[in-house]
Amino acid sequence: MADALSPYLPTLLWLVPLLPLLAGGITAFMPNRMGRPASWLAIGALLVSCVIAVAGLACSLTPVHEHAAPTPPVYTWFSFGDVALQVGLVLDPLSAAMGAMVTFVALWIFIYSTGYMKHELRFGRFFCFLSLFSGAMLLVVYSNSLLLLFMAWELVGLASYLLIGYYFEKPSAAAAAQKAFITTRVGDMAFFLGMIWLYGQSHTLLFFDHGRGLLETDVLGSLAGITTVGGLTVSAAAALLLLVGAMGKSGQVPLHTWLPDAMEGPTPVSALIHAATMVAAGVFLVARTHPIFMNSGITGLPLSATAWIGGITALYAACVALGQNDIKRILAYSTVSQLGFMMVALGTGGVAAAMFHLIAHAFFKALLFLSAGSVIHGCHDEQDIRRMGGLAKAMPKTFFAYAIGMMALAGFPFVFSGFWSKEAVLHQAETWPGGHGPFLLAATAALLTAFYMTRQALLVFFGKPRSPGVSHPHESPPVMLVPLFVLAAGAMLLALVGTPAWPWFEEWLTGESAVFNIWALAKPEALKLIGLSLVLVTTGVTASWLVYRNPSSDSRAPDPLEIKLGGVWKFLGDGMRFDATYDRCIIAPLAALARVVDGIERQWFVPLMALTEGLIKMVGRWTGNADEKGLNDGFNQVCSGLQGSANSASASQSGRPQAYLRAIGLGASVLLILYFWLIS
Amino acid sequence: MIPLLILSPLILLAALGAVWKARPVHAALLLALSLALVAVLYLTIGAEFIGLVQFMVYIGGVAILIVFALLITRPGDEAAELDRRPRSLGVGLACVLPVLGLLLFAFSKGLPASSAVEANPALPVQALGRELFENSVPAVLTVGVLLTAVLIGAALFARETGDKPEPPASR
Amino acid sequence: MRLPALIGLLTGVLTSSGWAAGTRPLMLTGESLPLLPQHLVEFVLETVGAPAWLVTLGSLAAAAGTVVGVFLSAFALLSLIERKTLARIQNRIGPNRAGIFGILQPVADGIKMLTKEDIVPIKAEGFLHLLAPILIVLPSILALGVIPYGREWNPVPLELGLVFFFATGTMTEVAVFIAGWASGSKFPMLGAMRAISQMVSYELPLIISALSVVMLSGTLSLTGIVANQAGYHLGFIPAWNILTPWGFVAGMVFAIAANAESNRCPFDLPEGESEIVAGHMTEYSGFKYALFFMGEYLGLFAISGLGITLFLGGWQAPLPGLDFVPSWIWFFGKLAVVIFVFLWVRGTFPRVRIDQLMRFAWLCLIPIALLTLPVAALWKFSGEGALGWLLCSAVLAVPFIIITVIFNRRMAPAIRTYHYAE
Amino acid sequence: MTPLPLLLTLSALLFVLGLFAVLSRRNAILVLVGIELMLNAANLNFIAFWRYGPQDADLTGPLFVLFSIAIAAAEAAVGLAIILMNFRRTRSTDLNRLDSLHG
Amino acid sequence: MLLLSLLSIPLLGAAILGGWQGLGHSCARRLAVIWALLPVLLAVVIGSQQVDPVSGLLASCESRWLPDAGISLRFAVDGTSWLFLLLTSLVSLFALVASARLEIGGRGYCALILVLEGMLFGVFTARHFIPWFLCWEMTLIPSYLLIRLWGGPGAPRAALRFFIMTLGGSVFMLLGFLALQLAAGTMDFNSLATLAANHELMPKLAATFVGTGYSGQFLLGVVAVCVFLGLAVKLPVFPFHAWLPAAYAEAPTPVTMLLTGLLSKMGVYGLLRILLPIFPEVLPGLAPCLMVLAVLTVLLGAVAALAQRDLKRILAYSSVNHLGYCAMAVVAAAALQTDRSAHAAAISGTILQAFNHGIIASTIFFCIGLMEQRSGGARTLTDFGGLRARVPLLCSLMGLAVFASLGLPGLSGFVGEFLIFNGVFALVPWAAALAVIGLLLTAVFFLRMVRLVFHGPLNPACAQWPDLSTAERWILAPAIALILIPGLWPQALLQCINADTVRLLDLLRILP
Repeated sequence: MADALSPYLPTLLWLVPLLPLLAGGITAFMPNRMGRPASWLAIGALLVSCVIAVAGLACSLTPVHEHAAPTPPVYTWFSFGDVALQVGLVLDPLSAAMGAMVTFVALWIFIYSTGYMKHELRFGRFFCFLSLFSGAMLLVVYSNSLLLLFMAWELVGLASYLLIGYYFEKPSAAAAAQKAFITTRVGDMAFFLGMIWLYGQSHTLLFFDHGRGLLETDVLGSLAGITTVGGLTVSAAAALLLLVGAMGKSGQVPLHTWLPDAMEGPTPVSALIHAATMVAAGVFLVARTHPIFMNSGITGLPLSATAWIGGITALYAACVALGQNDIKRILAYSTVSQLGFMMVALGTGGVAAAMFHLIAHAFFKALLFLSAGSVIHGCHDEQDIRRMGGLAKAMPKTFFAYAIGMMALAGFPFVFSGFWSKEAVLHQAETWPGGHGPFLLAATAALLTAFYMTRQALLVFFGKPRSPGVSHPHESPPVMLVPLFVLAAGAMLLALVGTPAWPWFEEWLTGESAVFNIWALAKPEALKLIGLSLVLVTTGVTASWLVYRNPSSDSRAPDPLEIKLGGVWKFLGDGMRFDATYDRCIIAPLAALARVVDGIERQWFVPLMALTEGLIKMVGRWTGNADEKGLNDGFNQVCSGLQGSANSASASQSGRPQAYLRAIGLGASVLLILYFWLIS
Repeated sequence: MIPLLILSPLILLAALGAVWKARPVHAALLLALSLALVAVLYLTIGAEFIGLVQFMVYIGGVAILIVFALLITRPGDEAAELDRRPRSLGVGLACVLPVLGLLLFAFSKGLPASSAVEANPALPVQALGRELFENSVPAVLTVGVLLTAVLIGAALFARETGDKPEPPASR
Repeated sequence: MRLPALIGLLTGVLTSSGWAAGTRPLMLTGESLPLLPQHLVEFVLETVGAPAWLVTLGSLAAAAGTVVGVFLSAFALLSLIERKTLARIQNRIGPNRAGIFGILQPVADGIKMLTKEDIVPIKAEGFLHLLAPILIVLPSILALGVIPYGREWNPVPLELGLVFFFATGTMTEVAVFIAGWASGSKFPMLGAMRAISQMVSYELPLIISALSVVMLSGTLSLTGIVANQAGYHLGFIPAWNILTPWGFVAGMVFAIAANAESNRCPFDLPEGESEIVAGHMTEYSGFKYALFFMGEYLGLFAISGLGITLFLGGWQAPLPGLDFVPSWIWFFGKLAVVIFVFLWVRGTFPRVRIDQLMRFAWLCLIPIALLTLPVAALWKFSGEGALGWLLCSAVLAVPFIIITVIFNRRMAPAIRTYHYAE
Repeated sequence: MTPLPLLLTLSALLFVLGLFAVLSRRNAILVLVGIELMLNAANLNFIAFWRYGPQDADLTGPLFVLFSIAIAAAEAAVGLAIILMNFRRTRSTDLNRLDSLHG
Repeated sequence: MLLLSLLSIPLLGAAILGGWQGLGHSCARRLAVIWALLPVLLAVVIGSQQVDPVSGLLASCESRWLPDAGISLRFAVDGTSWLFLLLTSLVSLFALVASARLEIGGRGYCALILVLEGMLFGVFTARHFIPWFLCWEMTLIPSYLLIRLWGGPGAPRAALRFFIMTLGGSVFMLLGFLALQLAAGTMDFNSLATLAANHELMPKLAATFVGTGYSGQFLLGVVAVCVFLGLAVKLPVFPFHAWLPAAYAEAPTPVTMLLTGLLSKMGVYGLLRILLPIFPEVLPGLAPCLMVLAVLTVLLGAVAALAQRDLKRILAYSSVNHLGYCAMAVVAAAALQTDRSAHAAAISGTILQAFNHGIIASTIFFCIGLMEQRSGGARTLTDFGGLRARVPLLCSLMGLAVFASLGLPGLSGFVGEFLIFNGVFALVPWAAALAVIGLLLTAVFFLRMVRLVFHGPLNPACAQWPDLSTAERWILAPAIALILIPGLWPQALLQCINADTVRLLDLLRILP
């Protein structure tokens, strides 16, 4: 099929983003009562997209031109003056893998949502937003133009805004949506500047354009040859700006604060957008523009910045996750942490490792969120893990799926994709020539990951129910369980393509063919890292089990760690007080500035105006008086004299129509008589 | 000839009533009667289509309109409603009689020499239609436009002037 | 047992007498059965040796007598059927005292009406007060005369039948006005005003919708219009006007306007008893009152008959093989169906408001009726086939939807708040 | 007496009656009645001349009458609308009170 | 001929409306709406004319008015003018429809709007200073009256302030052009531009005003500043924007639509058509100064909007902010750098931004008008809340316009802003880098507005609101289409102006 399709793929590829966008557009016009058809339409559109995306993946599995940059067709979107601006889509292994993942995961999340959101009033609207999101996300993935990517990027932000604010009646959800949009927009503005900078220097925004594209050797070389502010090359400066954009979208410190708040959205949204796809868009952006990062002059500043930010984020979020009690917020911080892992991989040069971790993470994190959704659904919208407990018996299928996801995330050895992807990331970081900092940060984060995931699993599924609300949980319907199993299968099977024994994924991304070599596992450096991973996981799990194996049966009892850590735990629970700091350092000054400006507007300009007004009015009154007295009175007298003489001439007219008619008739009669008298 | 001789005085009598009656509604009804009788006259002399149209338009349209207008413009008391003998009877007659004389004179002068009892064939409707819509199309169109204009004009004239307080926007 | 024998005897007498041998053979078939009185009168007069004009007059009188007789008995029957049907719709029993199933109710009503005191109010204008009921009945009877009831039963085959029909119809308005005005009272006057404005308004769509038929038939003669609807498409679909796109729309408009013209529910405002007692009939009693009713029902018959003639193929049989049944039976069968539909409508629809009534005529019916004219032309020039259906339906549908949308918006009743109902 | 002079006389008398009404009735609507009578007289002439006039079988007469009837209806509508409007303003249809044109 | 009828039709309509005594309010509004359709049609017809390959004009008309003084009534339409004409006809129609919907004004009101429309047509087509200035000043009177007579409680003061400030600016502009007339002997825009391109303007000025002892450079600079002052007040550029918030807030909503949609565009048009071609010699020197003003306009507009509580004032400041981008782009285009694509981007972006902002802002104002109508006049942020639950359609359409305004890709606001930033960044990087903060703040205050007005729990005061009626839907539908189409297919607008942009670039001698 792939071969048969490949000639049409450049055209068909447009359908992948356009179909969900179209479905979103159509469902936007459907009234609320047509929610079901809207969901079918959205799922159908996405299914077709998924088929095409998978076909595209299949096509790109057999590289036709090895080591050759793709040459996709480009289209002129608009022209200004005599300059044309071009856009296009590209299908290379990067976008093919990402696109297939996005459509596949999104498809199952859509299906899950039909069950999870069943009782919502604005059911159809939900699918409209979801479709809009998927389309925009796919446009991000397949875009061959930084501009198109940016546009889709913003649209993704809009969809995220709408979906976080899905329960807009809740002030917290509305605030979270606004926060998400604005925080990411901070990054977006940097992205925007980076983009126009690149455009101003290279006059193109296409990635691949027959040798003239941004990511191709000529342009890369010329960009790296121009030095600008601070001694950076243009490409380094632009890459840093792009990195800020990616940080905003991918929730990297310090632009991460919106992501935990975004859990105000419905759980499928958290799964799709804030775990699997949108937040990964930042990572994808860096992966996409990686050549610019690589060719940014000798300093290599963008790459090391990426690695360090990733490492710090990974550790920070893992620490904060320890202190959370909301099931979804734990997962949210874990997402931030994992995104940090991907950034570490990117910074240390491993696009393949990053992408592998991205895809694996998409599967198991979506799985985890969906399972969490199932748990929340089953516990009648309870989200606090301290109030749960013992759910393994009541919801065995959910527990099973959750366990797989949790083990994949925590990095249980060998059969879970998370283990191998994390191992690949650690491998990259460890071999990075720039230093061991990111590696150490990431390794610690891995340890903590195992710890907090085990904590969560123990508190939710084991022990006794700790609140009446969750004492009668129910298992979710099949429409919600099937997606769980599919994603669970994915989370495990993906492990097969990324092991050091058969690093197919990596080789494919870099355009080489993989060779199966079981002995690669036995190489010393591989063994070392596998061993290290094993140790980290085991330590984390064991420690957590020791701490949480006998949770208190009272939901209000303090956490065991809280007893041990005290204020630090509280500090962690508050996300290290980032929000409060931002409030104090940015928002409050801004509001004050706005008040000051407004005050100036009102206090300074207004009196000035009033003064001018008064002056002008005075002059006006003076001249007006002169007119009134001097000119008008004389004129009036002349007029009244004229009027008096005209009143006498009009008495003869009675004004009655018939009187006039009679006069006419008499006159006519006289004339007639005269006439006859004359002619006869 | 016989129907003519019967109808003519009736028509005249009805018309005279329409002109003379003091009570407006009576005058209007007598006008209707007079016009209806003219229609019957048309029927008897072979212009059936014209007769029927006359009936439809004058009885169904004009007479009803007049009567309606009379009802709408009824003053409060009965006495004011009556249109008593005009004071200017003499003037009216003075205007009218010369005209009558003139008309009769002109008819008697200008009458064609040969006027038969049954000179021309009865009115063929198909031919009339053909004449109307083939040779006189401009005229028909003009009349159509005129009637449309009249419709709009009459509606505009007759509608309540001044803005009524409109009901609050869609509730 | 007696009736066939009587008919047989008569036939025998007629065929054996001089007429059969003489001028015209009298074939007493099913088709010509209703012509029997007319023929009998002609026969008698000719036998007696009366002058030609007397024969014609007598023949016409007999024909008129037949029609009037038939429809007066139909009127009596209908007054009963209507009450029974309405009762059925409203889950009642209806008249069941006079005769079995109340079959003698019309008779009883008639006796009651005739024997009631005839009251003339002091302020009424005596002559006009008397004239009105007569003028009400007259046009209906005149109109009934020009309708072709059967292949041969065609009382007055006027070439201008349609114009004649409408011309006589206008007389009703004058009659209603006279009735309202001559009563010298408030409610009759109001009722008459309402009735006239309603009739004038609905006359327009009525005539315009009939015009499209005239346009495609090319004749004003009702006989010709019926003849034009002879034949069957595809061998079994009758070529009636109602079965064309424009004809369907025109027919619907015609039906609605006819309903309004005859002041029947849901357009029975002029005599809406909850508002203005009985409209222009308020000050009438006894036989004059009965005449009003008679006029109304005869008018209903007449206008239904016209509708059948224009749109439902007149006396044509609905299926090819059914021609052996006398054509006037088909006509009366259709009449029964149409009348039943009117009854049904009366039984199910609520009465409209006066402003709704007028808006409906001017904003909805008249535009749609006007639309049928160009569409009929389009139908003619697009070959009267599948293409015609497609084009005409499209051309009709778009304005129809627009008109109805606008109309619905204008007509949408304001949301009411029921203060005491909750 | 042939039909033509009879009809012509009839129409002349009708016309004169109408004219009289126009000149002497006070109620504006009754003036309109007069105008209708005059129009009818004219129509009658057309028909008379078409029917009993010289032998040329063209249909100008009836045609003209048709138009005339149409226009008469229009005239009545507009005339009545004007009267109505005036009535709204002055609460009267008396022509003698319509003297706002007086000098 | 076409152009002449376009110019005269609104005035004719105004005359009819003004002269028709006794026309009821609602009838007058309907008549005006129908009448306002004519200019739209005519504008479309003009747009479909063949472009003259030499002059690049779609239509033109000229009559010698005062030949002795060298004053001719020269009007001409090229692609850029046409876009502004289209915007004028559309927004005027929109404002009239809005008036009909919101039941504001009657005969005189509609006539004034039509006069305003006619004068705007004149401004956007005149090619000679005298007719241009006449029209420019004549817009003041109807807008003053509209604000004064139909505005809110503070309207008299706001209208007067608007009048005085604009008039003050115009006086400077008139003085500047009188100086040019004395020196160059012409006030024709094309002749002046040609003189400037041939570097003849400066010596002539110096020769004329030799008595002052100043150099031609300085004199031309003074003239340029005078002209800029006149334009800056209309635009408005900081610090000449003081009239704007009060005028926008106090004017009746349809008039606000006209103010923001059209009157401010006069400034943009003037910057492009007059300032840029006539003063290319002195502008680079003035550019840093003007750029500071433009960037301040952007930033202060956005910051001030943050502190507002009145919806109309928020929108007023957002207009300041958005038009600041236009000013910034024009000033950047005046900077002496020869990056042709950047210049092209800046100029195209300015025009696009002007057009799109006209549509978007008037749409938002219309929505605010609808909300005001429903709330009975209340329009501070706290008067609403949770509207999305009650009036979802109104919220989604207004939300669409708001997102277009904050430059969401796919909607019309984005392309203009992209082009502007593209051009400005290449020419004056620091300005773009600072103005980006403005973009960010735009999102902040708009989203704050969305959150407080649309989201959150439903305010009980709004619990009975009806959603958009069918008529309102049909009014908003074209506006929304005009927001969506240029966003997805900017070429639709750009193809009208590309030739003009190239022409302007050639005139300014900016080589590839």
